[in-house]
Amino acid sequence: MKTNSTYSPARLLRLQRSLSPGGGLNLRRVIPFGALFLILCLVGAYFVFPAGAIPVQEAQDAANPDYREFPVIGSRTIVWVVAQLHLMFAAFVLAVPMFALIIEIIGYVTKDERYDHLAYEFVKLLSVSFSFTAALGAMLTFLLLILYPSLMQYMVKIFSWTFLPYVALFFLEAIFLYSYYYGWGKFSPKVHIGLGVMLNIVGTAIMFIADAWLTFMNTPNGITETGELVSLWGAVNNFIWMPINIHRIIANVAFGGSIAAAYGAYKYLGAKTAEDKAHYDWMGYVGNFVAISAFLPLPFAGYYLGKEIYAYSQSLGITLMGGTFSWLFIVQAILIGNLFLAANYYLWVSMERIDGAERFRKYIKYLLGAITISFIVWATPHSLVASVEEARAMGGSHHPILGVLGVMSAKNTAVNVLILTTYISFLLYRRGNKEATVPWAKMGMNIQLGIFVLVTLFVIFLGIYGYFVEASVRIGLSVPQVLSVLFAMISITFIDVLLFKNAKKTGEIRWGEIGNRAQYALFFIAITFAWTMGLMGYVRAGMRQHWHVYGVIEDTSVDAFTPTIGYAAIVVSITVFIFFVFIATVFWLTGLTNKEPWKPKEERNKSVEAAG
Amino acid sequence: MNLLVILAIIAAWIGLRFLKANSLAWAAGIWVGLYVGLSYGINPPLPSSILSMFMAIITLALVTYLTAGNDRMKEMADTIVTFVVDKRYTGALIGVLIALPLLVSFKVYLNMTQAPEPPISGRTIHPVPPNTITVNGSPFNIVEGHNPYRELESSDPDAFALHLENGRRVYYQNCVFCHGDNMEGDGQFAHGLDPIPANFQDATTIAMLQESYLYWRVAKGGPGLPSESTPWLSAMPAWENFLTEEEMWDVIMFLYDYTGQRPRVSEEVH
Amino acid sequence: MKTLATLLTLLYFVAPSAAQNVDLGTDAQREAGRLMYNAKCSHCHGARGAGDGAATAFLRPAPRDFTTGTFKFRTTENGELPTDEDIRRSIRQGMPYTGMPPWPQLSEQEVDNLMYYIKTFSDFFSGPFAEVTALDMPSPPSITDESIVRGREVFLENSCIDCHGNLGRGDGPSGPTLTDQWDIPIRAADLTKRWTFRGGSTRSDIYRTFTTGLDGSPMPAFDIQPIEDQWALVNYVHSLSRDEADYSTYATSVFTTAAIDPSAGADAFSAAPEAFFAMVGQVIEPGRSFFPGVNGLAVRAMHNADHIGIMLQWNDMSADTDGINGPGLEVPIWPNDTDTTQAFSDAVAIQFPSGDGSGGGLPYLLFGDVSNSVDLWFADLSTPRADHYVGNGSGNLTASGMDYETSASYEDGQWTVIIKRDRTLDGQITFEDAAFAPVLFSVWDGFSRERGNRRGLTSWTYLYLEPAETESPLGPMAMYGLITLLLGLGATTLIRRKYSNVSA
Amino acid sequence: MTNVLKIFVFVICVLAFYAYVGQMVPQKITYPPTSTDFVGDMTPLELAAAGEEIMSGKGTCLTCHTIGSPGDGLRFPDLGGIGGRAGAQIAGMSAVDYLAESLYDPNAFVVEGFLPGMPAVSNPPINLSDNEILAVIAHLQSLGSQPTVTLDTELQWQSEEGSAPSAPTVAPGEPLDGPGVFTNYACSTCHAIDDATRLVGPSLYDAGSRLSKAEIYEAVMDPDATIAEGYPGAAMAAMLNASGFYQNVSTEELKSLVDYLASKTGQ
Repeated sequence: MKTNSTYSPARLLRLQRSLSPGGGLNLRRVIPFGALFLILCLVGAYFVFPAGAIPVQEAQDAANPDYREFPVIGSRTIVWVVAQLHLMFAAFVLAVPMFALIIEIIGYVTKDERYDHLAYEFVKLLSVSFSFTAALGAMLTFLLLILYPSLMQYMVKIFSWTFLPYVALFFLEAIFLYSYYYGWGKFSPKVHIGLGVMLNIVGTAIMFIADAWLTFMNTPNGITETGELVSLWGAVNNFIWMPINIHRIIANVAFGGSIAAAYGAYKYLGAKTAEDKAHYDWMGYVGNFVAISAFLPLPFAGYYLGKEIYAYSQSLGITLMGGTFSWLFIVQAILIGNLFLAANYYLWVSMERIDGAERFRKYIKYLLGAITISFIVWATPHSLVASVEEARAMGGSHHPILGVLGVMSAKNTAVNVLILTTYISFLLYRRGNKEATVPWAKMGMNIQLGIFVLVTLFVIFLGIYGYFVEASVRIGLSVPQVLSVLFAMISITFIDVLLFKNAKKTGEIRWGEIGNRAQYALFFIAITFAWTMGLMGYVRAGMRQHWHVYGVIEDTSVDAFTPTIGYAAIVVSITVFIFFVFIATVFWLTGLTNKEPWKPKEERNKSVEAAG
Repeated sequence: MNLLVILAIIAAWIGLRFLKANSLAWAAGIWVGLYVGLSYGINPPLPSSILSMFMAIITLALVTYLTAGNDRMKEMADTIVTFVVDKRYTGALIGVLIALPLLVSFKVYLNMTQAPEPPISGRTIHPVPPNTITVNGSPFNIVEGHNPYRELESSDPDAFALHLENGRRVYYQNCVFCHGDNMEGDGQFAHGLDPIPANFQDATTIAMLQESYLYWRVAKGGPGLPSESTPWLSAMPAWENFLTEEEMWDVIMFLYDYTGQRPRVSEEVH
Repeated sequence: MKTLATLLTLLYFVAPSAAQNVDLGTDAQREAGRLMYNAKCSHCHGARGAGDGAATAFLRPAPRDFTTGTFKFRTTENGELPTDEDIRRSIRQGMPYTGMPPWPQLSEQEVDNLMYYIKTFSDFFSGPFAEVTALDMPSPPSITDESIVRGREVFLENSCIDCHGNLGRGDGPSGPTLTDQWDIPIRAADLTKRWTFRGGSTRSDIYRTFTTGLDGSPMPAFDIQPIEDQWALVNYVHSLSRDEADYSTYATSVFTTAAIDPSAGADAFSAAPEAFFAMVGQVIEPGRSFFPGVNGLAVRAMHNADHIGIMLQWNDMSADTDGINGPGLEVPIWPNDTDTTQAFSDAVAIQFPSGDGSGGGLPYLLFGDVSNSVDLWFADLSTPRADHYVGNGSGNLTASGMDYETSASYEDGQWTVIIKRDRTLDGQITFEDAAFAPVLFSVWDGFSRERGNRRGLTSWTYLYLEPAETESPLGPMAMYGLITLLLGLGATTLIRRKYSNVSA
Repeated sequence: MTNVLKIFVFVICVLAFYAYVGQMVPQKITYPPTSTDFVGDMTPLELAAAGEEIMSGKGTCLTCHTIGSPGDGLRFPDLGGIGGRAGAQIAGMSAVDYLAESLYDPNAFVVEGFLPGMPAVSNPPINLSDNEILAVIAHLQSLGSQPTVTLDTELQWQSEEGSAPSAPTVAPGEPLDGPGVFTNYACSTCHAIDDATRLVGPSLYDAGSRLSKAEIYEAVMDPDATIAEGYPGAAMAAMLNASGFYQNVSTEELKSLVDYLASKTGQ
């Protein structure tokens, strides 16, 4: 397939944006802000590439250098930071409509007005945050065009035909978004929900297209050895395209939920009235519920992704898990362990405001024990850092006990136990103020307990059994582990729903009476999510090592080396910090809608006096 | 496992139970108990880097526990406040205020006077192989290549047995000095090598690798390692200088056969 | 020395015929033993038990030939067959510092099966002399200073020094000539390294060894009377070495204000701690050394403001100062090394990375590599100096013509070599205070015909230079203590102010 | 406002903690594999190391030559110890010159007992640059003696500008005919086409009578599927790869080539 020489810089723009570790972007506020930036980009791109001369033959034109240098921090770092920021906003604006819609539907089904208000409140966050997304996207585009011209030319050569549907979807997205947002309460609920569904479908499709571009860079496909395009569908449907799509949808929801929960926490801490407190307490809870629910299946999606990377190339797989980046996954384990711990912590503190939940308090220490042990197992590295003396005492850099904990069997088991434990915390929270009234209540609970115990034992058994079978079998064992955990969660939930159908309420949930520390736990979860995303962005881009497009376009710039984890950690921390400054601005702007209308000073004084 | 230490810790915990200690005391007791247990209860001892990581996680968990419940939180706060404010405990408070700085000073003293540590080599045990290598002049693709004799295992067991027997000879004439008679990395020269030779009985060595990976390691040895695996330290010879390709494959098959492991096979491509 | 054959002839008339109590195991046991033997033992001891397996040429001492019925480690009379328990013990414990490993992972039954199968290799086990009784092995009395002093006398009275040397370093005058029953050269044990004793390192093991002798080797059984003298000898031998090898991870050089003078000898280094490094054969590149002559090296080092001196000591049964040696000499592949016309001298080398070592990694341990060279301080002990070589790999050694101030002496089976250098030298490593300099040692034993790539060597290890003055910990201690105190006081004040109403 | 401040401090603390965790693990920068950059001050030894890579890689030398294991039935001389012998092969010619001639003009002197047929490595398809050839010479010297050449060594065969001859160019648009493809991709370096001479590869003057079109096609596209007895494997695929044949040849050109070869029936 020959390159279409009449490419439009607008396509390039989106292409570049997709190359960030983010991808799924939703320019929702196209009309007021985004359109302006788009136009700027179009104009800018024409100036950056005079003559628009991107026929592929002339890609190596001497007038276009392969790289340009960004001052002080270097090209890579600036693109890295901007791309990461862009990704975080994109993830947020993609995810919020998803759970807003779900909440809206819940509201519609249960006829509970509260849910509808909450959904609208979430959607309000969108309006500002995606103009940030657009701004960052434009910035990223400019940077990539300026700093990595020849790489961008290659990407255009491969993906030119994916730009048309992208543009089309983009307009649809804008239309659905604004009709969904501005049309709140102005359509019949069914029509409005339909708009929401369409909004999500279009948003997801946009992300899928964008994902194709960036996954292609990791696992190029559908091209000849010299990089000529053979099959566009092959290039799109490369090895990790679908895994990344799935992983991103889920992770976006988790991330969006955690940010929304942080918003609730922020408002809660500032709330003056009991009513406000109750509302924002509830909002934080719902956001966190969404985040953690989406978070639970995430390790499975990650496993699928890792498997496909191995399938594509053993070298990439080993680079990722065993070589250069193996320590990164220890850091990741610490982050995710923290997430589990904080999520459970939030639930436990929340239970304090449920009358009747005291009876479950005694279980906390066992849950905590299980979490701690799993956390420790998961964070135990395979290659230990040990001094010569210690290594000699161990008989090498391999510890007989830690070595057992350092391999995949143990880690898989730990993750599954973590998931189960968190699920149990949820369950306890859920039945905090309820007492089952069905006649088979006792038996039902025993069955639940039985399933839980059996599955836990089964998961642990498989983990141990994994040490006694050959590796190919061991890899397969993770599947029954995952399935049994899923089975436990589904079946126990099913029984639970029946059990508590007409449950007797033993007490109220005293919304708004939660300790402030729970709100900080929500912040902690949001920060940790954002940081984990940043770290994973680093590894996803970093595993290509000295390639722009793995095995096809080599990175010959000064930044071809892979920086240390320590350096990445600092960049990620700074990026996340900037993100939170931005998101704080978003919170503040969103909060303006509830502000009293401006009045001249005298009037305000008067009203104060009147009140006094 | 050092049973005595563990028993002592459990005894101390039972003691706490009998004393009806409050949750703050429990947390301290558990922290100290786990610290002692992890430091002295496990043989061989854990590396200090791991120990501090474990203790950090445990600390986090204990803080979580203490603050998760309102009444526990209050109990903790009350205990601390009472201790600090109540006149009855003034003496003890002064003691603690003096003891803590002394402990810190002592720790500083220990840190500054301990024997110097030679540089640690954080070597990668299983580095990424190159895609292709040239063994004695013939190229071999590690990604797609496979053991040309493995198929004999099913197609011609007798020929396979001969290969194994040849592998045994090769092993005991070349490899046994470091990797040991029982392939546990404890040959007669192992004590003088750093890093120590690989233990093939361990489930995390050859069992999780493909035969082509082993072929790379055998053919190219220490000098063929990438820099993150400290090729200058490894005493693994580049066996292509001594052995034929067939001998190298044979000895690889013998390793798997003797240890009862199976090589990892490449996974299905979707 | 009595051999089994002569003994058998003698015993033929006195021994009771066809022992009934000999346990040869069942067919099933022997069959199980055979399978186990073929899987785990035959590559060294040979398929027919004749000590002629595939690996035999690479092992010294050579693997036991089971067909002759001669066993070293027994609790029975000299020349007799071992008891079942002796065979079990040898399998179970192995022989340290030889190719025979311990087999702790085998079950009792498996060891028994092996023992029964091993017995089938020799007719003696089913013959008239198969029934043996273990000698009484008394448990050792406590060690006293007197017994050690007496032990030294017993040691001299029984001519132990003929083979084991004056201080037990295996350097007796007849040491180099010793061969075993099959004319394979064999060495007297180095009694200063108890951890290398083939038969075990406990006092009971030593007692057993000299009371029953090591059949097939030149070590006879000694019948020393009274029994107190037996234990005196055991205690003396025991006192010659520490319990364990205690290999070091690095050597420490201590600061001195005195001048470094190699000719002053070992005494000048007594203030420096000894680092003891394991030395193993170079089995990586062609010219492989499967039985290095030296298995351990003691290192001490001292430095002043300008110079550093490194002292190396190792035990060697003979000082080989005739002949030549060099790090780049050609070595034929074992066992083709048959030309013995050229004699080789003892030699030692200290290897440091060239330059400042900023290349990100060390040079390759075997004399460096093409891109990272090493500096070799090579002392051929037939000459009184140490030469500087630049190594770019085993095949690429270049003598620069420079040499280092050196002294070498040999006394009572121990070489002492001291080499001195300026702490700063252009193009070579700079020895800085409180820094770890990577270092690797090689020793060539001329008697074992080691040269070039055939040698004993250590791994890369480190030399640490203690700074002249160590920073006093008092300042930081006071500072951190004070900060903690202030923090504590601050917290106390805050809490007290906030909750003062509680104190009632 | 204090709340905002508290949250701000909290965020900073958590981020600092994670940044700290990132510093606690082993830090390693992974550099891209060093490509053989020829810098002026490379020592002969460094040059030799680079040469070793070239010989097994781009130079495809080891598809035909062995190093240190003669008698494997390969068609070209074993190169073990060549550095020691090189100076004595032709009277009056230094070792460096002899090696250089063997690389630039290999058939000027052919070792007794071997057939001519080695391609000049400075030309397509192998196409080594002058510097790369110097590196190869350095490595060959190191086999048996000390390398002496550096990048400053001048050889009479070196091209004026010191640049490598350009790679085969395919005229855009115009597909080549069969003989054109044969010439353009330098097939004649290894295969005779007009007579039965055995070069590196078998003569093709009777290809049409020995092989069907399908077999010829396979022999071109997958040379190692069937290797004529007595010829080295892997060489052709490597060379065709190096010359860009597989990347550039069009279906049409391939068809003409097969037709052309099939027309060669030995008469």
